[in-house]
Amino acid sequence: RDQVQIAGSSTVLPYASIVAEAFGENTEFPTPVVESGGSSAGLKKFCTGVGENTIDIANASRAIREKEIAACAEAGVKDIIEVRIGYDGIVFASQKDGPAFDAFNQVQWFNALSPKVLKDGELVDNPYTKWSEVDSSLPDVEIAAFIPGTKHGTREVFEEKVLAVGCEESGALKAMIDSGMSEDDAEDACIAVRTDGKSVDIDGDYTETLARIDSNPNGIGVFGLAFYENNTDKLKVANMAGVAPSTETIASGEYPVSRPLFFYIKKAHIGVIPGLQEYAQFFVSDEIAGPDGPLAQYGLVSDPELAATQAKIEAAETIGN
Amino acid sequence: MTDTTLAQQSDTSHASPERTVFSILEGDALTRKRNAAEARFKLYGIIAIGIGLFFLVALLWAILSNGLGAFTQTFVKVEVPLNQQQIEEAEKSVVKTSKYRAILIEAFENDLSAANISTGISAKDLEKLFSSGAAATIRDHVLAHPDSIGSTVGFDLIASSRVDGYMKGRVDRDDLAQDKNLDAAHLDLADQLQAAGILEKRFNWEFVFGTDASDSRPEQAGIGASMVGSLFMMLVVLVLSLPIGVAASIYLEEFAPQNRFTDLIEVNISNLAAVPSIVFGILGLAVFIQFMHLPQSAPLVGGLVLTLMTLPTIIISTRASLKAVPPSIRDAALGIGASKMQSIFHHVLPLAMPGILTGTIIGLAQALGETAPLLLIGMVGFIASNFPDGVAAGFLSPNSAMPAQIYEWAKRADPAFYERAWGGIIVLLVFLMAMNIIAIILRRRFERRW
Amino acid sequence: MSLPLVSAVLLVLAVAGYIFGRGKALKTVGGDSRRLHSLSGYYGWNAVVWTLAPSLLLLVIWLLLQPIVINGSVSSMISEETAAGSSLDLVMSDVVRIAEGLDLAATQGVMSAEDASSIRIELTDVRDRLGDVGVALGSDVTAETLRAAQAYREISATGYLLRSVVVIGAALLGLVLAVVRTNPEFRARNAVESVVRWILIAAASIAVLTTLGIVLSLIFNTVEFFRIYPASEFFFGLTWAPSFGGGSVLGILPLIWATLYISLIALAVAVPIGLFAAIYLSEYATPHVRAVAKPLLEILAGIPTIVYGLFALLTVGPLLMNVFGSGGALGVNWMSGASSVLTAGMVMGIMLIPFVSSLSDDIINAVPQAMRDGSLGLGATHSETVKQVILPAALPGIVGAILLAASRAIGETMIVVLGAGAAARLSVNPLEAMTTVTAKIVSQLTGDADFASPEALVAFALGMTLFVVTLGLNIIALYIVRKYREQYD
Amino acid sequence: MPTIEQANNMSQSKISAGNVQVYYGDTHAIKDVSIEIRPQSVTAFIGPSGCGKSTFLRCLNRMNDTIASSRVEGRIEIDGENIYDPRVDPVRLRAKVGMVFQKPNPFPKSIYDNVAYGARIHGLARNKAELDDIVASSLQKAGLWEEAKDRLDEPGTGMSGGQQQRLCIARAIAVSPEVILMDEPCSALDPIATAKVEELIDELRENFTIVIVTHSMQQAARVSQRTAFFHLGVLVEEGLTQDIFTNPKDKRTQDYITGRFG
Amino acid sequence: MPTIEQANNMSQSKISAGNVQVYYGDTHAIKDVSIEIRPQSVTAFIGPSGCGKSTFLRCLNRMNDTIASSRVEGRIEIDGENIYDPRVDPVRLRAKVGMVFQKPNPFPKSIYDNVAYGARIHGLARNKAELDDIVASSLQKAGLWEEAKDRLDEPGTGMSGGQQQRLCIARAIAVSPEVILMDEPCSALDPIATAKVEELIDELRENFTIVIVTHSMQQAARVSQRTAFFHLGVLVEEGLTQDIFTNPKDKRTQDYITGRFG
Ligand SMILES: Nc1ncnc2c1ncn2[C@@H]1O[C@H](COP(=O)(O)OP(=O)(O)OP(=O)(O)O)[C@@H](O)[C@H]1O
Ligand SMILES: Nc1ncnc2c1ncn2[C@@H]1O[C@H](COP(=O)(O)OP(=O)(O)OP(=O)(O)O)[C@@H](O)[C@H]1O
Ligand SMILES: [Mg+2]
Ligand SMILES: [Mg+2]
Repeated sequence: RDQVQIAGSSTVLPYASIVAEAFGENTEFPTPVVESGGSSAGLKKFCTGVGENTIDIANASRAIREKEIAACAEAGVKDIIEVRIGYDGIVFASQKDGPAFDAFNQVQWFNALSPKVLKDGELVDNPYTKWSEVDSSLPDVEIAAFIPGTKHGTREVFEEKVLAVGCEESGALKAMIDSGMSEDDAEDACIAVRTDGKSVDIDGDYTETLARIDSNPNGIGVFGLAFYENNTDKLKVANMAGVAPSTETIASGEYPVSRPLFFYIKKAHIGVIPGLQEYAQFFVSDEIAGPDGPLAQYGLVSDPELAATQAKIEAAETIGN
Repeated sequence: MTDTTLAQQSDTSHASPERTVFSILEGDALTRKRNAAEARFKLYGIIAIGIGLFFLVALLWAILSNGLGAFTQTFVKVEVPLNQQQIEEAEKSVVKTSKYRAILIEAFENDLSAANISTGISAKDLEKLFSSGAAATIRDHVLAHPDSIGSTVGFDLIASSRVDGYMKGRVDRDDLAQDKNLDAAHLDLADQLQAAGILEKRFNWEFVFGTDASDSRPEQAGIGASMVGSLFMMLVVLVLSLPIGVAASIYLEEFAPQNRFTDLIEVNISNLAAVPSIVFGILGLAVFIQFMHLPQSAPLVGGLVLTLMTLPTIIISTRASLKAVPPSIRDAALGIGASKMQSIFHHVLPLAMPGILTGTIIGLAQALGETAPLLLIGMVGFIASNFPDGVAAGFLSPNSAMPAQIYEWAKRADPAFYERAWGGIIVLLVFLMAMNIIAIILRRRFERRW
Repeated sequence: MSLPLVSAVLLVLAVAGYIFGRGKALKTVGGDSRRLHSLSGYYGWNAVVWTLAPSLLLLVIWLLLQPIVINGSVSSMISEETAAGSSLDLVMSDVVRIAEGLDLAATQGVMSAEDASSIRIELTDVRDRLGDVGVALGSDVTAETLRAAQAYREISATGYLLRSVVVIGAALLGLVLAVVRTNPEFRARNAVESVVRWILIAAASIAVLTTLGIVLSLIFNTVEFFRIYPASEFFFGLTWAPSFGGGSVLGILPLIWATLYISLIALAVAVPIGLFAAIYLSEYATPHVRAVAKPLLEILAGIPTIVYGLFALLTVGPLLMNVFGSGGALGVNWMSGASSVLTAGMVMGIMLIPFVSSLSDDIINAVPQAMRDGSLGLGATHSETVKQVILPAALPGIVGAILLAASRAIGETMIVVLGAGAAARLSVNPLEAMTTVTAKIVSQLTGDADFASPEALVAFALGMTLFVVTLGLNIIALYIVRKYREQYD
Repeated sequence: MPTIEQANNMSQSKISAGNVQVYYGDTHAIKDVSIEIRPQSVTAFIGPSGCGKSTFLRCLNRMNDTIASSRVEGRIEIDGENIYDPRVDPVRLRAKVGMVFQKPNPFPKSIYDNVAYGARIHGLARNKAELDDIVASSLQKAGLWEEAKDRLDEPGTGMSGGQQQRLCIARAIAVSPEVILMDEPCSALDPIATAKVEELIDELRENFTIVIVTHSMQQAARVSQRTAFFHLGVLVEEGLTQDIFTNPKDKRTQDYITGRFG
Repeated sequence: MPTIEQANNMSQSKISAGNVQVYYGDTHAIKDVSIEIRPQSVTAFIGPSGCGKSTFLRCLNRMNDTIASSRVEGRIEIDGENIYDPRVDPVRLRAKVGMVFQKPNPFPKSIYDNVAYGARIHGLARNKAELDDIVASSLQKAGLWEEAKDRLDEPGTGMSGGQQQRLCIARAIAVSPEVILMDEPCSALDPIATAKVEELIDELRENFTIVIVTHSMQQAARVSQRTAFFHLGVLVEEGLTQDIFTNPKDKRTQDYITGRFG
């Protein structure tokens, strides 16, 4: 095998492909192969073992889990280098010419989507059918939210950083605990989503969300920042908690909804698979992953601690060491 | 007997009540009803075909109207002086192409002033007119022709996707209000460039024969490499699934003893047809890659997986057509001392051929358009970045396939990829029809009622 | 000798076998082929079989064993420390790559053959020199791996030589044996046909092996899933609500229900249209219309499903919304979003039309003309003939076609994801969004969940369950066909 | 309801064919045949194999329409109505002019359904009992009742050759057409079964018009009132059966019936 | 090359069947039939329709194997070899024991290919010219040459019923088997064609063993040396043809041949 083989998250795929292409253009090594298929499948492939017929790098839109590390180790993949490449901002956008969805906060989202909300100090079944009922500052249109399906890592971020926060801030969490729920149950209840069709899960990709918003003027969808930036002709984005999403606000941590993106390298393959180390170094070099590099240009929020990551790769520092 | 007896008999016949001599020109109520039913039945058939063709036209129209744009592309002519020193410097940096880009912009600014076009656009923003792959085009030329260093070379460089979209009417000035990739000023420049003949739109062979490009340069993406991937996969599928499918059907239909076990096999095969294609991907990953150590992302593996997936379709249709061959044909052959094998291969199989070919057409169409199993064996993603350099490499080196490529494009953020996805579908359908044409012609030759 | 060369030699031997086998047979009867038991060609083929079968078998075994044997002897040369750094497997692949590089260098003339086998790490930069011939190495070559690579080359060279000798020897032996055994009484046709029969059996067993492979590739993860998730909740649960943080509820019933529901709607669209189209094409249409319309309809089966999905999402869904949605033509509010079971089912039905129409058309066409004549001669109309004589006679094939369509409907994802939505729901309203088992298998497999969690493993359990359910449906279908089958002629 | 014109015709001819030509592709299978077939009588077509008997017979109820390559020219009238008139409904024609084919072609259905088929589509039975009657009497007339009565539910294709032939006869008479065309109805029958069918033909003659193709001169002589002799697609001679057999006008006819042919 | 044992047998019997039983599912179609068939002679099977003639005939070259529901018990030997022995290759058997079926079943191929097929698969012709010879002579013997010689490339299925029957006869004799089983070979033939086929049978008898099923007593009397009379699956009587016809031992035989049956 001549080329580096990579698999994993489809969120990381665009960045990986940009790097792979540039890597192929700028070095003697052949262009790496970047498969998509999701973080789960990528890591699973990654953890089948070491050897030529296994992949070298797994892309993931979340950090690897303890259980996965254990499974990896069991299959002989013991030394894994974790590389954080930057952040993915998650934005809320609606049809460009649609209703004026300009600013949201977590409480509004929670109240719009949760099956149980706090109304007049009591927990009731969600009575809202229009955004204006949730908050008078919002447009007077039917709630039609297109949120990532449960397969997406983005859903987790959405639940944690929007719904859970909204739950707590609206006081619903407290009310639930007060009503006798255990803390765990209450937290689970906080991130539940109503099932009466106001909120639609999207198992496909952002293009599907876009298509759905195209055919539903009142729709509001959850997108990645990069996706939004490429489709500003159709979408307009809303502020969240008073902050407009941009690479700067996300990098600075002002914008609340974002997540880190990673890739994982099999240390055992370094030195055996030609170009593997070079690819990793190339990826995190300032020219590529820095704030002025093509990745940021495309929409990746570059990691402020890029230098540390570069050092880590240089030293081949593995997880747990 | 004589005519007289005949005449007598005709009398008695008139007496008999059931003997109503009816006219064949005018129907009675029942016949009218039956004829109406007949007409309705025929009409249903026409309607059914009409519905099918209507949807075909609707789908094809959608495909063509969305996808034809992918076949044209905007190019910008630039005269680039290849300066030895600049190039040496560029070759030293990590990301060499970014340095070439600077060379390009410098040259382009010169061209602009030569053409008397003045813009207020900064050098950095001027870059956005070009595909980010433009610099690589220059570098590739330099690497391929080192002797051209020192001279000035004219390049036809691909314009960026938004400029291209503007030329095709996909992008207008309003759309760019929020866009960070391009401004309205760029579009003004593009208009001027077009007037000056520096920028032009023409047929995009690169799309048909090129390779995939990363998310940031839709304008450079082509379906060629994945077409080659599909071609090699289909070769595997055709070469394996047709003979194996027909052989299996012959065994099951003609030789296998009729017992519980063969019933089990029969049910098994129709059940395989219902197995979701992604499960075949799971199987392929486990068996071909993890167990047999075949390479990842290879068309060979893809072909094998698709073969397994296509087999049930071919087997089911072949068995159905074998069943439909009248037994008297088999008897006739056996009766003059043909072996069972001979009677089947010489007589039954030719008669079953139309059905077999139909199964093949449908099975291959399905295999050609399938993405899900490819996802698991690593043929979906950013893969087809190079053409295989030989037949063996065609089977073994990583490649994508057309449906996977289309699926990938359809997911990508830049709307220019959406157009490419539809364009890819057009290519896929043309490929499909080219593939089927032989089978269709063959099938017509074998079709005959006896 | 390289593999292609050996294959070429085998091929030549096979051709020779054919010529000699046939020639010998003809010679023994003085050229009077009538005195042979079988056609002379069968003697030739018999020799071919004898030449190829054992030698190819040997070759395959050799191909499988040689790497193992060589790896075994070479890997003993690699010290503990080197192996401990990564894994033996990886070191070995490095060794193989170096060996291949040396081979390449030797054939390209960059290195002399002696150089390649005696070159020392101390004297040259091997990585560089191999890089020159286009073999990229991940790291610098150590003395140890270089020695191992050279040993590898030596052993494989002997191995290849031996392999050629053995394989070609076997082929020759088989050839000679076959030719010697050739005599007029020898039942060459039976011999060849029994080989063909074995080939047929092998082909049929591939289908069985595939099933076995599917079951095996699903079973471990399924079992794993049931270890961490209660089976009763999976099989009888009425809710499907996976969640990342754990605490997922994974009841399959809503998925199974929607799968059957969507497939039924799809068949309700595809079967009548397809069947009527088939009848029209085979019974009424002129040959010209048929020659054009049939392949055209077949294009429907070749349009990628993503197009159908978008068609459902962007065209059919909104259309249905305009009829059944709030403010729609009917003034009812039965539909809350463009995605629904009906949307997906209808679009899927369109896709399946050719599955029913083309195959049924072939089968109907194969019904002998005498059947039609018999019925028409009794004064039946064409449609009566079709309904009462031809369709029953063609039933097994038509059921096969419908089963194929149904199978396709069950296995379809893209149309479901885009047309029917992603929410699992138990409802009888066809205007509600639901999702199918297959769609969920794909989404759980390609998701971002922890691969050892029930949310990811459930895909395998879903696959397994679907497999069993469709097996049941197929058994029922088989039973029905058996019951109503009518054999003509 | 027979019109006066039809009633007139009836005493003259049921079927009247004029200058009929039939082509199979380029082959000219029937050459300029004109014939009048009398009602309530049996007409036998005889002639060497391949002379066009079946072809001409199939023209009479337009069964030739089903052979793509065949083309019929000329005039064929039944009860004074041109059957190739575009207004004619071949279905009605065939209900009126039934046919027994040369090769027995039972449907892949039960014996009962084979016979009941025609009666069902023409709505001849008001209820199950009537249908049973029709089936039973048809099978009886065709001499198959004894062999078939215990196996009415078994497939008709699982019968012996002669049984299949009688089944096809039963099937044809079950719809009680006005004209019955029989293409060698007794070729696979033993003498006794043949005698039964001949009896049946004689019985049917009282009400129906029958055309029968046969190779057996004896049979032609036994059952037919008129005989037509075909040769190489040409109708050589037609007349009263006894005249044809005792006093043929044409040399070819004479040669044929005396077995001196060819 | 006949061995001494075979030569011995030849004078006795070519085919010897003992206690043969045939079942179709539950139907007992052939009941305990034992018969010896002499070489170089013609044996005729007669009997009413449905009595089991075809069934028994099909046992003799194991064509019954192809009917799933049928089951054969008992012993059938050809040249002293049990044909139901598992070691027997039915293909060789059928090449040796050819068959003409009751319903003509030409292949949907050209006339030439229909006849040439058997010769091809048995390697009877060394070259095209020989094959042409075989085809021509077979068609001539079957009396089809005149009609077929100009249309050898046309499909065999586009022939008249009688032509198809002769085509099937030609196809069977083209293989030159040792035994020929003919199931009503003349049923669709006119007298002249019948005479030709009978002549052929007489000619073939010199070298081959022939079994023929017929419904025509006259034919049986004309061509056969021995006759077997079947009734309801039972072999009622077997003997020299003239004995059977002039002096039948069994009442049933007598009734049948005098036409008083049933
Ligand atoms: N395939 C079959 N399945 C079931 N029964 C059958 C089958 N073939 C024949 N029979 C029955 O077996 C009996 C003997 O049939 P066979 O064909 O041997 O008669 P036959 O003597 O040849 O009559 P014919 O002169 O009419 O051809 C008949 O009752 C027939 O119905
Ligand atoms: N479908 C066909 N296509 C082409 N030629 C045909 C077709 N059917 C019959 N023929 C030819 O037409 C001529 C007359 O055939 P037809 O079947 O009418 O003969 P027939 O008198 O019925 O003979 P037989 O007594 O043998 O049944 C024959 O030469 C025959 O080969
Ligand atoms: Mg005829
Ligand atoms: Mg019979």
